[in-house]
Amino acid sequence: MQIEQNNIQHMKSVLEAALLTAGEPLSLDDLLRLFTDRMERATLRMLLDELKTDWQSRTMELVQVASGWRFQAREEYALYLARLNPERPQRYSRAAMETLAIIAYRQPVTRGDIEEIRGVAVNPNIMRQLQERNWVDVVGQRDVPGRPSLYATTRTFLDDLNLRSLAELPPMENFTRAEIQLDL
Amino acid sequence: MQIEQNNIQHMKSVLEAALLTAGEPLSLDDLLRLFTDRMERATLRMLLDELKTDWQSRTMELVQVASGWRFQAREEYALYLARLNPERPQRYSRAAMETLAIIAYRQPVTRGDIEEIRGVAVNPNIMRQLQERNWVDVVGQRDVPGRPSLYATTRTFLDDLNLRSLAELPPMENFTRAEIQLDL
Amino acid sequence: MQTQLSIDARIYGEQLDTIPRDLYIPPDALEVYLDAFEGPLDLLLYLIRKNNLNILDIPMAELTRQYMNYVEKMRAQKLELAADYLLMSAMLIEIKSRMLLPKPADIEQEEDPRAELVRRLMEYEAIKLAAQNLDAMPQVGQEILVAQAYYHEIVAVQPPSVSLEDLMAAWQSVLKRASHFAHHKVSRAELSVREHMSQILRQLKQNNMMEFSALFAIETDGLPKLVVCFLAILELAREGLVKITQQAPFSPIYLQISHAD
Repeated sequence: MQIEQNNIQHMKSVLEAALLTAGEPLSLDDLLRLFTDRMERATLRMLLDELKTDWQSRTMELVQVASGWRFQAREEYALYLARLNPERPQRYSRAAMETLAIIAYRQPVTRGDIEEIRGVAVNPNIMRQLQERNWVDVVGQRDVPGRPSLYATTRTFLDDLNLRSLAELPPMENFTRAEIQLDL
Repeated sequence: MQIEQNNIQHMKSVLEAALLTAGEPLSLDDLLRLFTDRMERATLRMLLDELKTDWQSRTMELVQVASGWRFQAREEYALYLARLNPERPQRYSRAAMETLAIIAYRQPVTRGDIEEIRGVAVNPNIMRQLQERNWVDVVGQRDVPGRPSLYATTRTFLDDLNLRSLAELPPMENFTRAEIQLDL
Repeated sequence: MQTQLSIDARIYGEQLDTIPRDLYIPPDALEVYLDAFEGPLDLLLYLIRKNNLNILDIPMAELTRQYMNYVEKMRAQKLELAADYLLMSAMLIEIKSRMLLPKPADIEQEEDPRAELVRRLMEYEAIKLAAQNLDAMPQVGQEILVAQAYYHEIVAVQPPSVSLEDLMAAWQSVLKRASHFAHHKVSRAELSVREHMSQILRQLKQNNMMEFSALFAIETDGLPKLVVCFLAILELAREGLVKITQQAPFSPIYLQISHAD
């Protein structure tokens, strides 16, 4: 019994060491590779849950995002940590964010679809920017003349926004509609 | 007093969050920037020492390197973490493969034999590589001036290639007799 | 709800941070405002919001007048940027004129000419809000910092894998090359003989001197293997790798590795 307990503690430590050093989410498959002995996925999940609880009131939190698990600093430290890198990468332009929103909420879409919704031509730099960040990629071609590329968001996009799936995106609001309701 | 204690704990947490997420060592100057209130370097050092003690028997250790402070996984976890990034298997060079083939088919052979057959000098690294893998070893010396070592393949070599004996190696006659005049 | 526009612009050294209340735009500032809008739909939404127009019952004449007024000023200033805006002008004028046509009595349920425009405006506004929401979310590298402590990287050494085909190919290329050296002899001894040569050498290395009969496992090895073993000893002797000695006839035969002395 004592041995079993030690063993669990040791496995948790191995997981902690891996997740604190990874710098990116680790999938269950990644984590299983840490142990040469066969481990059930259920056991691994249990260990991760325990580890999450162990860190409950500490500086990091263990979170699950689209491509796996990672430790990240609790939000309350963000303000301090921002002081270390005053020159952070700038946030995207409105045009880029609108393009991204269309791809995220209406995927898969072509450039034509994006232009139709925004009413202006798509700046190729924006598409390049989003693809270089690995937030957006081409998932196929629409079967129409010219076979335009279909764009979709990636797992990295979900990871970087702290999401496990697209379903966790904030729901689309329609201010206009809401407002109109009041008039009736 | 209570407040002071809380304050110290909080500053340590900020340091911990910064050091765990930095990805590179942070200098004392970096760390001082975390706090808008003036902080003495002596205070900072004291906090770092305390933080180091807090982590004493945990997965990471806080160490000071040339460019500053960093958390690093304790040595005992290195072996586990290595499993996350298995190197892609390398390939033997053509020279190494030919050397191995000569030793397998013509054993026991000296380096001189190998050089004569290949027409070029044997790179000592290749012999070391094959011996370190325990695929080749020295089985004797030839009774000529210089007493050169005689090399042969080992049991491990057969095991690793899933052979019971050398006789199970593909016979060279199958594909060479026609094209090569063997000088018997 | 007033549309939020973020502008970083200076005119005559003065920071501009709001859109002017009316539609009069100083000519020098036009470019700035042009940049502030993401296109004709954005501009139309701004006009609708600013004038508190009901999007489901847009007064086309008024909206078109205000829009054209704006676009005319843009045209005077920066023609090439106005293409998307001009297309919208044409659409607005078309809708307006369709609304002016008397409705034929026999067609009752004709769709409102504004429907498509309204649909597009609503879709665009929804996306615009979604973009703002996305932008407000914490992002990795901004508000989210992922743990990435240092670790001593051990590369798990994985030796190259070698298949029989690899080995065969290497041997084949050796033989091909060897055939170019006319003086070289590649003899074709049986592989199992060569293997036994190695094995016998290994044994002799360990034991220094062995009795001839000790090299044969007469009980366990079959005849073919015994023959191979014998051939290996002969070949070892021929190549001068072992020395075979016998003190007197019928006395034990001994093998030892050849020594120079």
